[in-house]
Amino acid sequence: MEAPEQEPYPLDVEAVRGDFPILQRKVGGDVTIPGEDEADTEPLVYLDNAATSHTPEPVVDAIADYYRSYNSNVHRGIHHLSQEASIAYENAHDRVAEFVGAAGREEVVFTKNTTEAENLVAYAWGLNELGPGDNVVLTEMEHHASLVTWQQIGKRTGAEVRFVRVDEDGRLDMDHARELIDDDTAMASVVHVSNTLGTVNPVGELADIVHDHGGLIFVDGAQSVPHMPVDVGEMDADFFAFSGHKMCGPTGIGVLYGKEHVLEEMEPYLYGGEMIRKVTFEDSQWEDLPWKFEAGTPVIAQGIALHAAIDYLEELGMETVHAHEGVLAEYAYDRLTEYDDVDIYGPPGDDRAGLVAFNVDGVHAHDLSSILNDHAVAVRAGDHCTQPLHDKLGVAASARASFYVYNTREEIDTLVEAVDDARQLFA
Amino acid sequence: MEAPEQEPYPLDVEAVRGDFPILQRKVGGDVTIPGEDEADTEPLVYLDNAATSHTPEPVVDAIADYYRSYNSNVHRGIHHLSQEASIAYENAHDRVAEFVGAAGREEVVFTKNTTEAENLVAYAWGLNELGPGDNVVLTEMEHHASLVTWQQIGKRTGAEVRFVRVDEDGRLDMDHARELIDDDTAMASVVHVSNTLGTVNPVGELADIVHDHGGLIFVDGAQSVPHMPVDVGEMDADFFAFSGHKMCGPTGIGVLYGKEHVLEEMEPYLYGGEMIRKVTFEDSQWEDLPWKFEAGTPVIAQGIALHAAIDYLEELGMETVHAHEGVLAEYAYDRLTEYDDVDIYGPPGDDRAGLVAFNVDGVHAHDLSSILNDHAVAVRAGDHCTQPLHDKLGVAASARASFYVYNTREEIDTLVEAVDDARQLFA
Amino acid sequence: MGIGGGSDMYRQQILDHYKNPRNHGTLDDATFSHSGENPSCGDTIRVDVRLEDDGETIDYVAFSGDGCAISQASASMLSERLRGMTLDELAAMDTDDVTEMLGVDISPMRIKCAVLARQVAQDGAKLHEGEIDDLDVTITED
Amino acid sequence: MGIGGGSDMYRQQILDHYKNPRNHGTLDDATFSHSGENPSCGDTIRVDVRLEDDGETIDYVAFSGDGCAISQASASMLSERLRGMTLDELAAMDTDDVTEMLGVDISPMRIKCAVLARQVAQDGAKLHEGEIDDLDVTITED
Ligand SMILES: Cc1ncc(COP(=O)(O)O)c(C=O)c1O
Ligand SMILES: Cc1ncc(COP(=O)(O)O)c(C=O)c1O
Repeated sequence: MEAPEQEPYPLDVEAVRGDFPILQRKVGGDVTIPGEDEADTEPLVYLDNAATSHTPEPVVDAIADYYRSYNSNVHRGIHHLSQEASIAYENAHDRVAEFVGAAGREEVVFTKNTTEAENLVAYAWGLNELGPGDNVVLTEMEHHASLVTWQQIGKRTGAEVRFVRVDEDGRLDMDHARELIDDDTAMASVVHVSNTLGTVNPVGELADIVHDHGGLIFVDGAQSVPHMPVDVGEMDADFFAFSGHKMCGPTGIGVLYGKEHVLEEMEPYLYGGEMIRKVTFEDSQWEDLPWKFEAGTPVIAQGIALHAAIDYLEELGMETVHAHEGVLAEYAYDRLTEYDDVDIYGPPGDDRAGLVAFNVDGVHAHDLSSILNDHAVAVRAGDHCTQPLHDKLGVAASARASFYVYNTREEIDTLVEAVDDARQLFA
Repeated sequence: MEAPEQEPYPLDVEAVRGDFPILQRKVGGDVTIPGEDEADTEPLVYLDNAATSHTPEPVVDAIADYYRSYNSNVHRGIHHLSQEASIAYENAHDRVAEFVGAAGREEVVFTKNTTEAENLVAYAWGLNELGPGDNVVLTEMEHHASLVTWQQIGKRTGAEVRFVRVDEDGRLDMDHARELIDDDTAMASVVHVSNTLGTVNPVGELADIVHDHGGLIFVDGAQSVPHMPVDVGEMDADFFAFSGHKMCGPTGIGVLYGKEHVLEEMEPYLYGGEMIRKVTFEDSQWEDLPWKFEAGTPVIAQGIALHAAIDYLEELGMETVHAHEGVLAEYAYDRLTEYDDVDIYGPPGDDRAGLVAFNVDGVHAHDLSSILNDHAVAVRAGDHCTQPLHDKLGVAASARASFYVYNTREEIDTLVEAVDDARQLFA
Repeated sequence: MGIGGGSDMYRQQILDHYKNPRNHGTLDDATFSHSGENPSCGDTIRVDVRLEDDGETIDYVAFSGDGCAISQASASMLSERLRGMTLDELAAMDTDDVTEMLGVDISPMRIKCAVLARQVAQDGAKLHEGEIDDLDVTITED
Repeated sequence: MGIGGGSDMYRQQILDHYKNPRNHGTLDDATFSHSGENPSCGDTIRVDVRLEDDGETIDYVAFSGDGCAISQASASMLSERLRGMTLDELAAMDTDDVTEMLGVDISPMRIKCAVLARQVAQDGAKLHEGEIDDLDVTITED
């Protein structure tokens, strides 16, 4: 088919691709134990960015540099390396605070991932504050990270868990939200951008509704922070969470933002070193924020690498990152809708985040993904940790292509050709 | 002073030092923001290994290689990179299992650090199993990671927390242990090697006592696994934990070993993706071990790097590692006991792990540490996360020199000279 | 060393069995029936087995279910393969036998799909012979 | 850019004040007294302040406590420095004033030790003037 005249990309994709050596990989042959020889075939087309993004050289360098020149435990050390590591680790909190519009490092807790951030609040706040008569409001498009967590904390505390309906277009039914959220709503946990539908939810509006009823709101930003400018103050979130590995950073780090006065009043979560001020055999007192919530040796190298990842993204500019993905998402949406037997979930192409989940009639998503992999195209197939939403959509699984700063229209063309190949194979 | 004729080191220290570029650093001038120019003065003498160890090149390379060539999310992915990353991540569990004598990967849970491992058990087992009438037995030399955790879980559940006495020589009073451990002892948490006293505790004997009374035992191996051969089966620990960053590995990973049938019966801890088998709006079912305890995107790069760290240590040989540190510990002990005004805590030089905590009469440990730092000697000063033990010793803080595979007698000489300098300054 | 999988996984035979499943349905006169699922793909398989009068030899097998091509084709092929086999021979089938039957390498992430039907048949036989009890549904594990 | 600290931290003056603390003790006729601690070093400081009749000018300061050389020397120097100052001038003292008084760069990890005495004196004055209440013990924070 003839592509329409194409506007230039919002960013210099070729230059960006140069920062990611993994994009030079060829795959598609036998899977090998990493490091052994392999029978490679085709250049990798990586469209699984919503699961994890790749890592640019400056971030890899920041990690190697840490281990090679100032690796040390932090906080408690008077010696030179420990001071350097402490300053770098604390600065990383400041950098994150600035990036998402938090007041300062006291509002920024480093966790292992988004999932742990959600559990931290569920355990440290939920177990102590929730009880029968309270309710927690989620949405039908929640990721398991919040859905399973609040479901189980609800069971333990007797709090009721409610789900805001997702409508035909994959958007939240805001009338239903206004019905569900009432004066007994102690907490709402809402995904900012759906990792399955690509929907961008009106979290600011939801925050207002929840706050009017005296509740708190936790916004799951795992799919927003990597892809668009985010300001936690503007949306008035009480808690906000995201993961380093989805935003050019390393595995093993997530961020929990919390309003200072809310975190201040919360009990600690993990107990141990670094988070205490004074310990006797009988009792303990807690450190100041954010250290009160970072027990044990923290994710030092990962925090420093996240700082480098944020520097990398801001150098590109978050508006630009967002625009680039918008171009790709719309292109992918348009190309896939050429096929009548392809079902796409979520809102239309010009009103969605940079991911497209879909199914091909008569082809199981896992078969589709295997066949795409034969074409060196990496997509995710499964329920994307939104099983109940998939149940509602009436499918066991879907395939999901998700885009990032280094993806191109040509890669989407390869995707579409491979999808077409699968259609024909199974026809 | 004249050193006695010196036996050769159990390992080739110079070759080992070549694997750690950070040991080439010079420090002692102004502290700099990492990466900026600095006025360096003397070659680093790093004796803070009990806080964190340095990272050899093969481990740094394993991390960089992961990000540059097969970075991907695991478990759920059908595509090529995800398969490679999944295999490498799962193999890392197998490697750890083999290293500490576990039956297999189902007994090996990756956490963030030792502290989280301790909390995992306290939350997932303790909150559900403990109640008034039960007791938890700790020792006076526990690290805050276990002490604060079980103290607080005790307060929440009504279980009593008891402390086995440490005697004059820094050893556990085993008669007292036999008194304290009774049929109401549901859990004992015991440090394998004290990070302050250097004592190696008879954990096998303690396990037998606890098991005779029907309780479980958690062994904190943060200071043993990096330094000596360890077999969790032989000591019959129900749980065992340690941290990657203290054993040539990265920050951001710890290991919880648990006997399969014990883990099997436990409730999950963190909720979210990867740890579920089936989710509906109403309820969830859990994945198999060990994934049931690894919610969210796991510490993939860190697990793979821990694998590389274990390979590195086993190449040296854990018996050899242990012997090398033994030589250094005894030498340091002997040299420091030359000074009447130096107090050393813990058992004698030939019966201790590779660390020496001490105080110089009339010199606060933090001043001592600052002065050692002026000589480019990195030691830890403070309470080493054993505040109650320090209270018992009657000091607010101590200085601690701790050794690893790359340390030498000459570095200990530098330490001793610097200590002497501090003595004279404050005389 | 390659671990297999990839390009060949959808050779003609697999697609043929997926599109035209053999012995698809349920048996009213089954000696035993059993169901299972593979949560990772959402595959479900039910296997109905009718034994010959010796109580050992498999006379006929039907299957039904839903899921990916690998799981459904594997069930279809197995239903043919099992006819005439004894329960002991069924019990002895391992993963290699399944991939050999499929005639293609199965990638590590899809192996659960491939072995589901065999697992269900084996568990069904064990339940029938009383070697295990109270297994409601077979769930494939790694 | 260097952040300071290091080799110079124990210049003669600091050691002298540590070994021979000035104005060490407690005042029976103090106008106000306050205590504080720096948990990171285990330092404790108590400051007793006697004001002149104008209720504004500091007449005499005594301190007592325990801890590292930096915290104790800083308290000793401060006890001299404060004589004749007004409470407003005390309130205006910042970290730079303390390091200037000490005459050495203080490394980042030791700054809490250096500012403890000043913080205790300031909080004591605020409590006395009713600007804050119910502060039991001052704890230094970053
Ligand atoms: C004996 C002991 N237990 C537990 C810990 C805690 O380890 P981490 O800080 O890695 O959680 C340490 C180290 O600080 C330790 O020495
Ligand atoms: C919307 C959303 N929330 C939460 C998560 C969980 O993130 P992590 O696995 O890093 O904890 C993800 C990613 O898997 C996600 O897409």
